Order: sequence, then structure tokens, then C-alpha cells
Amino acid sequence: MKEMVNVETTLRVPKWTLRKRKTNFSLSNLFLYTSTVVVLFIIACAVFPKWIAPFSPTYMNAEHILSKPSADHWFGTDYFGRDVFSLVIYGSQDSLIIGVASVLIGGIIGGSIGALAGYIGGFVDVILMRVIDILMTIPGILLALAIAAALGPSLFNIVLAVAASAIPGYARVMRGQMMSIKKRKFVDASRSIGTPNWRIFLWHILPNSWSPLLVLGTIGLGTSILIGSGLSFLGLGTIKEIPDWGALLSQGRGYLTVAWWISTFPGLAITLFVLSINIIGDKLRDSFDPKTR
Amino acid sequence: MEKLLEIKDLQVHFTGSHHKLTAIKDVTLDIKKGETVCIVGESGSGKTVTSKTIMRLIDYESGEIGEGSIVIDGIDLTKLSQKKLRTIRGKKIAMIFQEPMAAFDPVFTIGKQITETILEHKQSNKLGAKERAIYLLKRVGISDAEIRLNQYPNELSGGMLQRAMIAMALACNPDLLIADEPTTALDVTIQAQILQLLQELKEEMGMSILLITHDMGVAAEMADRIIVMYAGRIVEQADVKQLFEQPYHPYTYGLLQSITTLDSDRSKKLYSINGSIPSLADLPSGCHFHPRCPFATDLCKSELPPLLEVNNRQTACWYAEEIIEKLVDKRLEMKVGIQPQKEMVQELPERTSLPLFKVQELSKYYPIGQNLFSRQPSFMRAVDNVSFHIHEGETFGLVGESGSGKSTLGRVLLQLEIPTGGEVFFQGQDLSKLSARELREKRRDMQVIYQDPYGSVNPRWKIGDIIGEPLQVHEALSVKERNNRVQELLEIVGLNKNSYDRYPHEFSGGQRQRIAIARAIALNPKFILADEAVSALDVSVQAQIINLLQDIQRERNLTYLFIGHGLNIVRHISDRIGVMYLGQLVELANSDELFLQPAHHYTKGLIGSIPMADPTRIRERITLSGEIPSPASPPTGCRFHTRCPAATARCREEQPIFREVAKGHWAACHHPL
Amino acid sequence: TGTKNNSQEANAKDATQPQSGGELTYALATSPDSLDPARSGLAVAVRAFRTIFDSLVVQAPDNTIKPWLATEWTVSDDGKTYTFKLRKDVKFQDGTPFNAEAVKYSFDRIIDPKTQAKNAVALLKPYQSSEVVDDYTIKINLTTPSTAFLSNLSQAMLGIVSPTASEKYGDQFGKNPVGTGPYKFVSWTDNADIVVAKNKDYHWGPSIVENKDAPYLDKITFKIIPEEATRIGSVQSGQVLAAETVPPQNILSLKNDPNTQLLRVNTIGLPYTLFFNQRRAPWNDVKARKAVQLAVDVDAIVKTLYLDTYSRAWSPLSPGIFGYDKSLENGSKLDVKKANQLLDEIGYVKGADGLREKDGKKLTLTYVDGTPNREKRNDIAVMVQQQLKKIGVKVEINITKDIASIVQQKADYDLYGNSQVNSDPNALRAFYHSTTPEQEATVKRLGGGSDTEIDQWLEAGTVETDLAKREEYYKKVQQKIIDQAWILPIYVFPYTVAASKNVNGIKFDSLGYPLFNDANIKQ
Amino acid sequence: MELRNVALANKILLKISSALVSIFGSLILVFFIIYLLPGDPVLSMLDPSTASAETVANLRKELGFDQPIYIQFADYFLNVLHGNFGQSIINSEPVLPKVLEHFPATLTLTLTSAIFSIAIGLLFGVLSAIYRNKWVDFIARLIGLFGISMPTFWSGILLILIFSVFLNWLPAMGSDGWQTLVLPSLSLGFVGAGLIIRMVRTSMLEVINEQFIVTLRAKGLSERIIMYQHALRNALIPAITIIGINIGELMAGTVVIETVFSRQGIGRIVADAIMAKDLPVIQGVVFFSAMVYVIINLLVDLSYSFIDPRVRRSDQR
Ligand SMILES: Nc1ncnc2c1ncn2[C@@H]1O[C@H](COP(=O)(O)OP(=O)(O)OP(=O)(O)O)[C@@H](O)[C@H]1O
Ligand SMILES: Nc1ncnc2c1ncn2[C@@H]1O[C@H](COP(=O)(O)OP(=O)(O)OP(=O)(O)O)[C@@H](O)[C@H]1O
Ligand SMILES: [Mg+2]
Ligand SMILES: [Mg+2]
Repeated sequence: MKEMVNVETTLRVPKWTLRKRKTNFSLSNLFLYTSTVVVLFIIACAVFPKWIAPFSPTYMNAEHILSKPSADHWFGTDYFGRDVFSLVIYGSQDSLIIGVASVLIGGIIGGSIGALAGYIGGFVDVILMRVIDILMTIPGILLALAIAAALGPSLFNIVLAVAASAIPGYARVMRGQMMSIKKRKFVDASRSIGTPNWRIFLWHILPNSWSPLLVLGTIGLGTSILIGSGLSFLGLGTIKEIPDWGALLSQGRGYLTVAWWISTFPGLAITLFVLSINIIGDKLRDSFDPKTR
Repeated sequence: MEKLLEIKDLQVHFTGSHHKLTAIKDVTLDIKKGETVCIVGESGSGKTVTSKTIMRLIDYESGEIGEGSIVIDGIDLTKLSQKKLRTIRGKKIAMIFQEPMAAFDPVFTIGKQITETILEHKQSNKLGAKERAIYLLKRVGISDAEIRLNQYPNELSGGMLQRAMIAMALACNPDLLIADEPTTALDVTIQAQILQLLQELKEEMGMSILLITHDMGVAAEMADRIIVMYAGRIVEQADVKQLFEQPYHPYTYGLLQSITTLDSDRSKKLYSINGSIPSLADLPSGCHFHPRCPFATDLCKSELPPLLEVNNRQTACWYAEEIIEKLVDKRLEMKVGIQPQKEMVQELPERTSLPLFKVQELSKYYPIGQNLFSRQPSFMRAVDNVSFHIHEGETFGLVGESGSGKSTLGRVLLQLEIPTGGEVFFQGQDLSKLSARELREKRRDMQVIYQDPYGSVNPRWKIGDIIGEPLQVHEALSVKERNNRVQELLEIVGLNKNSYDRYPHEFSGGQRQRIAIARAIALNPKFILADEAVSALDVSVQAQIINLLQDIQRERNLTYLFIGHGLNIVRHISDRIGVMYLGQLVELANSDELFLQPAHHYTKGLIGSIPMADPTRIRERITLSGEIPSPASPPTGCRFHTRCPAATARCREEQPIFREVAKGHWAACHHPL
Repeated sequence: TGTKNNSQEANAKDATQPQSGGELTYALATSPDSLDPARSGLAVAVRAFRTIFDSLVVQAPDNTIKPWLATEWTVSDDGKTYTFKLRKDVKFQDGTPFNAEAVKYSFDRIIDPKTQAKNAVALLKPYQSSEVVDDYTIKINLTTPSTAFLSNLSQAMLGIVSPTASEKYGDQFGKNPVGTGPYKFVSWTDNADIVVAKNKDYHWGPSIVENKDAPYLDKITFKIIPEEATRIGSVQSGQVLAAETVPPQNILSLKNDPNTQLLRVNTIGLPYTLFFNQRRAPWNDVKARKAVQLAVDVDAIVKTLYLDTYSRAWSPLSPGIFGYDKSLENGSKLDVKKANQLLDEIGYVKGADGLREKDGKKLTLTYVDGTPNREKRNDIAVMVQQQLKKIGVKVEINITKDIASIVQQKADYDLYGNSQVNSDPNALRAFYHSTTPEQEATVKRLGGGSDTEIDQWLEAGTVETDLAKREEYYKKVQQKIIDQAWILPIYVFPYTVAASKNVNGIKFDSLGYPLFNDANIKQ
Repeated sequence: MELRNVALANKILLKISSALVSIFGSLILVFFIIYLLPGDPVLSMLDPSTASAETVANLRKELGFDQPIYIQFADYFLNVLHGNFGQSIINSEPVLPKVLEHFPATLTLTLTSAIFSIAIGLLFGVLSAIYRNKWVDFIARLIGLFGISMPTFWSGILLILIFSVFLNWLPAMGSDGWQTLVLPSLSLGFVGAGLIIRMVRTSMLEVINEQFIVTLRAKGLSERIIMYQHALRNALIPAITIIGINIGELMAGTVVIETVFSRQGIGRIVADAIMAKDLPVIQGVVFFSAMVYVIINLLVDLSYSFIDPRVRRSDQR
């Protein structure tokens, strides 16, 4: 079984899972590679916008408002006369921050709650899961809306709001994972040699349980950006010198019939990013889940 | 006899993402009408692939028939379209599988799944199909067939499901029944029942059976003819009597020798074939068996031997005839020395009067389901009021059907679970009185080896870290010291010292079990609980591990609690054996005595269910009828009375006490044998 | 009479007699809060309930006051008592007769704190009490004289409500409005639509409409469509016949649409104006404010954001209102150099990052604006931010839903914009007249600037009856406010309606609210 | 049989009681979150330029805003227990009728979107699993991915421009008639469809790898029956969970969609109410949506028992 050597997680792989993979193998990977390139490029945009963007994102060219995509302005200009291409490049920064930070915060808080509940079990589990159940009854965007409205629309608060709405998801997944890993024989085996609880938790349970969280996190990255843009749409976004994609899309939507490019390109950027992230997430999930490998 | 199925030069590939595997090659065999043919061989030898190929089921698993033909009734199955094949599947050829629970669709009733087959093959209308289903269920020995029809798979026990599975397979009166390890997942008692059923049905319906098994005992009892496979090829094929009398191929010989029998000499080491079956991805050159074969020559290394007719049977060995001679000559001497067999196990150490474990009235109940409507909590009585001792240095065996509470007893013994009642003294100390810390400290002396060699090691850890974990927890060693210790341990269990940095998935099942053993002995414990430690392994590997365990025991004066399915193996390794039934200990005796003179009817039934790897021995079967009841509501009185041939009214009402029927021989029976 | 329209562009007069019948669907941009004239403070609500309620008087396009429900009136010499003669042939839509009692009831209701009236209270000021002289004569007493009073009475928020209905529905009157208007209320489905139907008995239309009798339309359905694209899309696809508040970018494209016409009218009152918060340094310094005034390129804002479909505002008042000072137009010019110089003068010097600072403190300007982005006001903030960067002022934009507490309670801003639809320059008083500390305790006045001269002129303007003098006062006020750079006037909001070419006769009153008396649909 | 019914009733009771706890909890949670909202609702009720400090104080007292927060909550909660959800702070409208009036529209939209997403999700999910790694699979997955990758307001506006403005096939807005439901449920359901496609695909693949599928093939059943009767039914169980959880998200999605399509509904009401800090209205909406969420998930839970006999059994062990 050579092919398994490089795959880190090897739960027992049933023999028959070596399924049809040759057919369209290249197509599947083409998707994955393209997505990876897209995501890497977007990360590059977020980190080094100056090197990529042709114009300053705040430069308002009064002579060229609402001009069509052209050789000078690849994505056209917006109603301020700003270069949409540059805006999209620079906008990736805050979009990524919203995505990554909220996933991190939500994942860490939700993950810890789930881990505690699942690992300790009993009363703690009942209480924590009750809280999560309650959070679940309030739909994500509503919670985000309330929090963003309560704290005011700053980037950080949007991140918090989005993170809060994602907590239940992470908590549930982590708890489920904890419960199942806890029952795995190797945990029992470690306990039977007298390993203290905290060590078992740190050495065995945690390293084996984060993979679905990672998958959820990747996908959550996209969802966060979408929720963020939903908040901009509802008027709870911030007005920044350099708007994030959600804000760009939301602000440009009124111009769709006159200047489709203003919102279409940020919209495509979101869709493309989320799409790529999801493809990567799917792949990650597949590779973590022995059953679908 | 007329030939029903003829397979010629069959070759099957699997196309994976990185490579193409040839799973079986040059497989030629035939099955005659009314004949039972057994395919035997170690895990991964291609038995299942062969059977699935006959049904062309491998098409759905990216398998592909490279060459060869499969002819049934003059039709070549390799050339048929899927549509035509469907008229053959289930109708002409039916199949039953290993895990009955997994083989039924959980969301449809048993009845629906049986009638569906009948209807698919247009054997009858809906009403007729239902009637036939009821008839079939009755025929395979399921009581209340009408009720069972409307039950879901999860509502039936494993044994019952396997019967239902057989009923389903017989729905359209197939000519050939393929049974892929139909009893491997079942208890010996149930296995005996199922095998008997198959025999009866075969005679009644005149069908042929292709039985796949890795248990030579089962093969001996069932087969007319046996086919031995190794690494995707047939290496030997012969009439059952001939084969057991005189194997032509060294592999077959090894397999037969590896069998532990009820009368094997306990003081001897178990025979085992060296090494393990190679991976299909890199097969050895020449004869695939040559790296494990004591007779291998240069020719074997370079040239693949064809399957040749010798004396009206087939074998694939360059030296078949010569070896036969040698083997015949020195049959009992075993000079060939595949492994040094002469070495005798040392005399058992004098029994110390001091017991290592003293178990008193130990119980473990699991609460089940709260009910708003009834206050009364209900319990699963997994272990119920069990008392016994384990002496220092002995191996205490524990047997019993699945669900009888063996594992649970082991776990409460080690305080891995808190007992509901009773006490456990370890070296005179009441374990339940220890603080969590003290208990952890005590765990140095008590270790566990589990059944599942895949699940019991953390897949993300390196072998060295896995083995070193107990050292890290209990002993403050420098990294270097620890490395040294781990390497020592690796050597002790017969693994390469350099395996330190490798991951568990790079090892075979047997090797993983060695890793588990290395880890268990790392702290020089006094006691090891081996819960089905060898049940998942092939016979030859099983023997290797048992030998290893015994070696280690001798060297370190270890005490074992050995829980096992295979009674032969338990008998071989244990000094004393306890028999459990429904959470209770029903018999306890020295292992030889237990098998020679069982006092409890249950024990007798168990022993009687063991298939004998000797086709010449015609034996009256004393199989146990019925199945183990649920520990949630055990029968009154003697718990065994529902299945006991000797049960009386007293047994129904009065619970027998566990008493000494002979010196050192305890049993809980009103009417001991 | 009353044929003269405001600046309507299309609406060509049809030679033929308008057809009766039909239903007009009219898309509103936001949802009214209440249809109770006393309780609503939103322009969008006025657009809906103007159809249900009539006022005592009406203001003609030339700003003169004409009769409506009142046929004539007299003002006492001290200017504190108004006596109105009322029409005798008017009935409320619920059958209640219209009379002096009803007028008294309506006005007393506004000043009753229980009613929780909003803008109406300010409009009715300095109302003290009413006396029913006879069934159709009413005397209204004011605490102080007010020249604006009559013109305020013409506003829909001081429309006359049916006392029976008001008593019956109590605080739910806003969901069950009854007045004397040309249309009667049928239903209001939250966030969806408000339906009004023809009041068949109507024959007391004001002088500014042609059709004094029952309206031609059977029904008007005000659809509430907040999303711009959807609203404009609906009128383009014919799903609604008219839609208000057409965004500038669509104005240009709709002009060429063969199926739609654009109706436009400039609203009057206070244009959209940015107020400096003079409570906070350095904006208490005229030089700082002037610098900003000189550096903000309002022309560019109007041109870029509104594509020149809105006109630039120059004064605290909008053109067309009484007292508007036209001389202020084109008064201030963009002068970045001078702006820089002014900031240098008050000690703010540019640092390495191009931002100014004094005593280690950065010169920042907190620009507060509300959400959602109404009339692209948030975008103005973004442009101002870029423009002020050039003179080294860092603009921090704070977009908030909670104007009430940030601006009105805490006055936590440097620049905040507002506008108001109003018919009389007296509206300036609420914004620019200094307030007492007690008043400030509950609500802080925008900008918070105070100037004794301005106070005096505003006070005089309220009571002055000599129109020429009055005009003079207000011009002085406007000049001084601009001169002192209290504010930055930005744009005058044109109320724009896109309608199907089949729709005729939608008119607007002096404030820019639509009137549907003449409206009809060509089949 | 008897026993089974008792167990089922037992289970339902347990679930209902825990659901009540959840609803109560969500009320508390929302109450405190909203409490944190800045701004003074009393001020927004009055005309700030005219109201005196005294009127403000009086009104505050009248509405109970001067009480400590826990008393306010206790009052509120007692009222809710009596079926009294209070009245809007903004326009004094009683909350219960208001929410009840708008709820059906939102529920209709939610349900049609759910049906749409289930239909699309199941179809493509199954196809995608059956034709794993064939082009059908890629197209189905891509459709699903697009669904989860597009902001709903964006897809909504695009749909309006295409189907209302350019093609003039369907109305752009409104909430009367089935025509007005098409575009909103399309743009909302698309998101759910994406999730369901993915879920169904994964669980179908899992099921297809199960041993019993081999048995079914060995019985000679056709692939069609195996996939659509056996595999799908098994795969439905995890998919139904997703649908249950998704109902909540769909309902929340109406906040945006109702604004885009100018539909009536509680989505818009709650968005407005949150902005205006109209606590009673927010609470009312949250109460009802939590209730719907809980009920749907209760149904989902119970439906397991009908789809998956294993669940039935395990409860009465
Ligand atoms: N679908 C498949 N794809 C690739 N390889 C397969 C597939 N199925 C089986 N194999 C390989 O073919 C070989 C033979 O497998 P098979 O299942 O026939 O063994 P077996 O003799 O039945 O063993 P066991 O006793 O463990 O059931 C194994 O090495 C296995 O890995
Ligand atoms: N954690 C648990 N909760 C509830 N019931 C349990 C639990 N563990 C074991 N049981 C039940 O206790 C009984 C005894 O189980 P146990 O695993 O000890 O049997 P066993 O003899 O080891 O069986 P096997 O041979 O199958 O391993 C079984 O009926 C089992 O279902
Ligand atoms: Mg097999
Ligand atoms: Mg066990």
C-alpha cells in the first residue's frame, strides 16, 4: 500500500475504497490546482497590493468616472473614478481579514466549547450544548446583525459578529469529533498505561480531532466573507477608504444597469474566492475522510 | 459429476490512481453440480476477489477482468452485459457475505429485501413472494417468520441475520451459492449452527457451494474439494481428504501445521510460517512464496511454477514431489525446521500461593435509556457478581460467546471502568480505594493489548513514540535513553530497530500487534490483559504472536489474562480458563481439564462447536441451539437454562451457586456433567 | 388658477379630457413610520398621507398662501391671533362632519404629549390654544407672533384629522388614518404597500390643482421598494407605473427610455448641509472651518456623485424658498493653497506623513453619517475624506444607525450632514438659533454655533410681517452663516419620479410633495 | 408495539421540553444582546427638538426603562407567558398581530426555497455521486459551489435584471401570487441547494461504499433501484439533518432577500427593528423563528425514526 505512505491520517482504509479515480483524474486536479492558484494569488494581492495594483485605490479620477473596462482600467472605474481593478486588489485585504479572523475567533471559541463539552462530557456537556442549542435557534446572520448593530460597524466588530454566528457550527463538529475520538481504542490504550487526562487530551485527542474543524474552517472562510457582504448590504458595513469586496459589491449594485463592472468584478472576486476555497475544502475533507477518499 | 462452473486463466486488475494492481492471476477452477468447494488462504490472497469476479461485482470496484473466462451453463460471464448479468446474479448464482449486519440495507425490512429479489427475477407475484419469504425464513430456522419479515436488520441478532441472508440467497433457487467467510464474524456456537444449516440446504436443494474461509477447520468440515490461494494465485487444489492427509505445497503444509488443535501439546511452541503475505504491489519474483519457503532454491527465486496436475490434483511448486517425499519421511520430526520446533516451553513455575488479582463479587451494570414514564432504571448487566483469583505468573484464559462480558470484566479489573459493585485487589491492594494518582502509578504494573491492531495505536504517531509513550509518562528519561529502550523493545518483539521513525500504517496487522506488545511490556509490568489480542490475525501470524507472548511471559514472569474467541488458542496458552455466560462466570478449571472434562453444559456445547481440522473424523455435533439472550433481561434461575439440553424446572427457578466440583474445578450448575 | 407647475419636465398637457378610473402603482423608496400626520417625521410618510389629509391653507408656487379647507382668515394686529372661516361642505372620509371642533381637536392633539407627536409640534409652534367661535369659525391663539405660521399650516403634517377616528383608534390612528383628502385609506401592509382609494365625495381641491373634484384614479397603491435596482426595475418592467427617488445614474439612462418619463421637482427648505460641530476644537475656530470650506470641492461631488442631476447648494436655504439669497451662489471657490495657509496660521503643521498636527495631536475630523446610504451621502464622506487629505486633515468616517445618541445626545462628531423639507425660512431658527443649556441637556443642536447677531435676525424674522424686511433678515443670516463657515451646503435634493408615459397629471406642491388630484392613466 | 409508542411519546416529550428551554434561552440571549445596542429607544420615540427632559423621563418610566434590567426581563417574560408580546416602541403597534401577519409570507418563502433547494440538491447530489468524477459530477458540484459562493443579494439583483427588466417574465418585487415567489426562492434556495448537493453527494458516496450495496448487486437488482431506492434512502438521513439546520439559515436569509425583492415578511421587520432597537418586535420575531426552527428540527428528528429504523430501535433498548 505505497500510496498511503504520505497520507498522514490513516484510519483503517477499507480495501474497496480504491475506487475509480483514474477517469477524469486530470479534470479533478485541474480544479484543485486552479483553485490553489486563485487563492494564492488573492493572498498575494492582500499582502502586496502595491505591487499588483496599477493605481492607488483611493485615487479619484474625476475625468473618468464610470468608464468601461479598457486597457487602462481593466475592470473599468467606479462612480468616484477609482480604478475598480485596484480596488479589488486592495479590497482583498479586508475581505481576507474578515474571513480569516472570524474563522479563527469562531473556530477557537467554538472549537474549545465543543472540545470541553465532548471531552469532559456529563454535566458540562449538557450545559455547554444547551447554550449552543440556544445559539443555534437564532440564525447566524440575525445574530451577526444584532451584534454588529450593538457594537457598531467597525471591521473588528464585523469580524466578531461573523465569528459569533459561526460558533455553534464549530462547537458541534468539535464535540462530535471529541466524542468519537474519545472512544477510539488508542485513547483507551493510552489511558490504560496511566497517562494523565490532560496529556491524553493534548497528545491523542486534539491532534486527531482538528481535521474536520480545518475543513469547516476553510469553508467558513467563504461563508464569513458572504455574511460580511450581507451585513454591508443591510447597511451595517463600514465606510473605509479601501472598501472590502462585500462593501464594493454592495455599494456598486445600484449601478448594475449603467456600469455593470463596478459590482460585477468584486462579486466575481468573492465568488471565485469562495469557490476556490470550497474546492480546496472539499478536497481536504476528502483526504481527511477515509471513507470518501 | 457434471461441471457447473468453469473458470479458466482468470486474471483481474484493479486500476488505482497511481498504479494498476493485478489481484488474481491464472486462476483456473471448476465446480461440479452439488459439490462444495472451499477456497482457503491467508488474508489478502485474493479469495474475495475471486468470488466477486464470478459475479462480475468487481466491475463496480474499478476491477477489470484482464483475461480468462467464467462459464456457467455454457454462458461466458466475462462477455455478458451488466443487464444480462443481472438475470444471473441472485438467480443462478447467489452470494452471502461475512458481516450480516453490514450486508443488509438497514432501512428496509428483512421481508422487503427478500421479496425484492424474488420479484426482480419475476419468480412470483407480490403475494407469492411474501409466502416464499416466510417459507424460506422458516426453512433457515427462524422462528416467528411472519414477524421477522417486518423487522429491520438492526432488530435481529447476528446469527439470525446470517440465516436471513441465507434465506435471501436461496430465494430463487440458485445453482451456485458463494459464501464469503459466512461465519467469521459469528460465535463458534452460531458458526456451527450456520455450517450445519448450509450442509442441510445443500443436500436438500442440490446446489453447489463455493465456500471461502481462512479457517482450515471449517474447510475440513464442509468441503469436498479445497483450493489454496496465495498472493492471487492458486497454489494447490485437491480433494479435502487428500489435502489434509498430504499437502503437496509447502504453503499448504505450513497452513495445516499452524492450526492449533484441541489436543495440541501445550508445552510446545506453535508452528508458524515465517514472515507474512507479500503486498500485491510488489510481489517477489519467481514463486511468490519463496521468501517464506524453507525449500526455496534459485529456481524458485527466478521462475514462477505453473499449476500442474500431480496425482490427480494440482499444485504449483517446482519441487512438489521431492518435498512430499521429505515431508512424508520426516513428518513428525520436522527436521525441515521452518522454525525451530524442538525448543520446549519450560516447566511452568511453581504456583505462588499469593494471587496477583483477587476479584470479589465484581459487577458492572450499564444504565440504559431513561424513561419519563417509568421510574425504574434499567440496566445492562455486563458483568454480574463475578469472583475469582488470578495467580502470579499464570495465564488465565477467559472464553464465552460474544456479549458475555469478557471485555467488560477485563476493563473493570483494571479499573478502566468503575465497577458497579465488588472489589478488585491487586497485590493485596483494593484498587477502588486508590486515588486517581496512585491508580495511575499502579498502571505501570498492569497493561493491556487490544484486539484491533489498527485502532489501538494513534495513527499520527511514530512507532517509536507509541512504544515510548509509557516511558514518557512514567519515567523521566532523556531522549537518548528512551530511544535506546525503545530500540531494545523493538528487538524483543522481533521488529527492525530502524522502524522507530515509521508510522503504524506502514506495518501489517501482525507487526502492529508486535508494536502493541512492545508498548505493553515497556514498563516491565506484572500483568497484561490481552483482549482478543490475536483474533484479527491470520493463523500463521496468530501463532507467531502467541509464541512471542509466551516467550515474553517466560522471560519476565508475567501474568496474563487472555480473552479469546478461538478456544483452541486459549486452551493452548492458558493455565486456567474461566467460562463466562451472560455476565457470569459459569465454569473455571485448569485448561486441560476443562476441555477434557467440562462440568458445565455450556462449556461442553462451546467445545462441541469447534470445527475440527480433520476431515476423517466424523463427529457427532453437540452444537448449542439458540443464541445468547440480552444481558438487559437475563433469564431467571440458571441463566443458561433456555439453551441447556439438561435443564430442569429447578434450573429455571433457582440460580446455581458457583462451587468447586473437583479440586480446582469450579462450576455453576445444578446438574454438572 | 393653480395651473402653474413647478419645474416639471415632461407631463405634457393632454388636450383630451383625462380618463377616469384605473389604479396607479407608485413605488416608494422607504417605508413610512406612521400615517398619522402628527406622529410621522418622514418625508416618505407625507407623500402617502398627503392624499388622505387636507390642510387649512395651501401655499402657491409663488409662496403666497391660498385657501383650502379655510376659505378666509384674519390675523390680529399683535400677530398672535388667527381667525379662520372654514368650508361648510366638507366631510371626513368616515362621515364625520368637518368643522371648527375638528380643527381644534387636530391642533390640540398635536401639543398633547400623549400623542407623541414629532415634527408637527415644531411646525405648530408657537400655537397656544384654539377657540371654537362657531361651527365654521375658529380662532387660534399663539404665544408669540409668527410669520411662518400660515405657511406651516399648509404642510401636511398639520393636516386635519377626523376626531371620531382619532378617538376610536387612539395610538393606532397611524394605521387607520381618516382625513378629508381626495383619497381614503384602504389598507397598509407593512413593508409591502399602502392602498388608498378615491374619495367620491371630494370636491374641495386646493387652488394648485386643476381637478377640484373627486380624483380620476380609483386607487393608488404605494408600493414600498427600498432596493434601488428593484424599484427602477419594477417601473421599467411595468410592474409599477411610477417610482420615486430615481438615483442619478438612472436618471440619465431613463431619459432615453421611450416608455418612461421623468418628473422632477426641487424640494425646498434646508438643502443637504454639513454642519461643523463648533463645540470641539479646532472647529470652534473660523479659520479651521474656512480651511475645510475652501478645500472641499463641492462641484466635484455634485458632478461625480450626482452626475449633475442635482444642483449645488450655496446657502443654508434652498432656492425657491422665501428669503433665499441668490448672491451667495458661486461665492466660494476651491482654494487649497489658502486652506493650507489658514491651517498653518492656527498652528497645525504638516508632519512627515502629510497630516497636520499641533502639540503632538493629529488634526482629525470625525465625519458622522447615517445608514443606509441615502442619496449617496456616505459617498460624500468618502470624497470629502480624499479631498481633505490634500490639506493634511485626516477624516475618520463613522457611519452609524444611531444618529440620535451620537449626534443629538452626545454631539460626538466634527462634521455631520442634514437637510429638511420646509416651506418657510423660519426653519433656520431650529438649526441656527442658540439654545439654552436646558434645551441642550436633552438634545444638542446641530453644529452648536451661536452668534448674537444671528439670534437677533432669526427672532426678528419670525415675527416680521413686512416681507421685504423679513427677507433682509434672512439674507443676513445666510450670509453670516456662510461667512463664518458654520456649514458646508452641498446639494439641493430634486424629488424625481420615473413614470410610465401613460401616467399624466402628477403634480407637486410647493415643498415638492406629489399631488394626485389630477393624476390619470391613459388606457 | 405498545412499548414502541410509549418510547416515541417519551422521546417527543423530552425533545419538546428541551426545545422549550432553547426558546426560552434564545429570548434571554436576544434580550441581553439588544440591551447592549447603543441608543435610547425613548429618544427615538419623541421629536428630539421639542421633547423636554421631563417628557423623556416620564415616557421612560411609563415604558419601564428605568427599572433594573432583570426586572425588565422578568416583566417581559411574564408577559410572554401570558401570550402578550408587548407593542412596538416605534409605532405602538402590538407585536403579536404584526408578527403573525408577516410570518406566513416569510414561511412561504422559506418553504418554497427549501423545496427548491431540496429538489435541486437531491437531484444533483445523487447524480454527482453516481457519476463520480465524470463530467456530470463536475457540473453538479460546480452548480452547488456557485450556490454557496454568491452573496444572495447579488444573485437576487442579477435575477431581477435578467428575468424582470430584460426578459420581463417574472415580477421583480411584491409578495402576492406565485410568480413573485419564483425569483426570491430561486436565489435563496440556490444557497441551500449547494449545501444539500454536497451533503447528499458525500453521504451517497459513503453509502455506495457500504457492503450492503454489494449484496444488492449480488441479488441482481438494477442499478436504478439500488441507487434511488436503497442508497438514496440511506443517504437521506444526513441530508435531512442539513436541511433541518438549513431551515434556520434559509429563514435568516429572508432578511436580505425580502429587502431585495421588496417582499413582506419578518426578515425585513426584524432588520428594521434591530436597527431601531425595537426590542419587543425583535423578541417577537426571534421567538417565532426560534419556534419554527425548533419545530422543524423536531420534525427532522422524528422523521429519522421513519426513515431510519435504527434510530427507532436504539431508543427503546
Ligand atoms: N477494489 C479493489 N481495489 C484495489 N485492490 C483491491 C480491491 N479489492 C481487493 N483488492 C486487493 O486485492 C487483494 C486480494 O483481496 P481479497 O479481498 O480478495 O483478499 P481475501 O483473500 O479475501 O482476504 P481476507 O481474508 O482479508 O478477506 C488485496 O491485496 C486487496 O488489497
Ligand atoms: N459502554 C457500554 N454501555 C452499555 N452496554 C455495554 C457497554 N459496554 C458493553 N456493554 C454491553 O455489555 C455486554 C458485555 O459486553 P462485552 O464487550 O464485555 O462482551 P464480550 O464478551 O467482550 O463480547 P465480544 O466477544 O463481542 O467482545 C454486551 O451486551 C454489551 O452490549
Ligand atoms: Mg475476503
Ligand atoms: Mg470483547
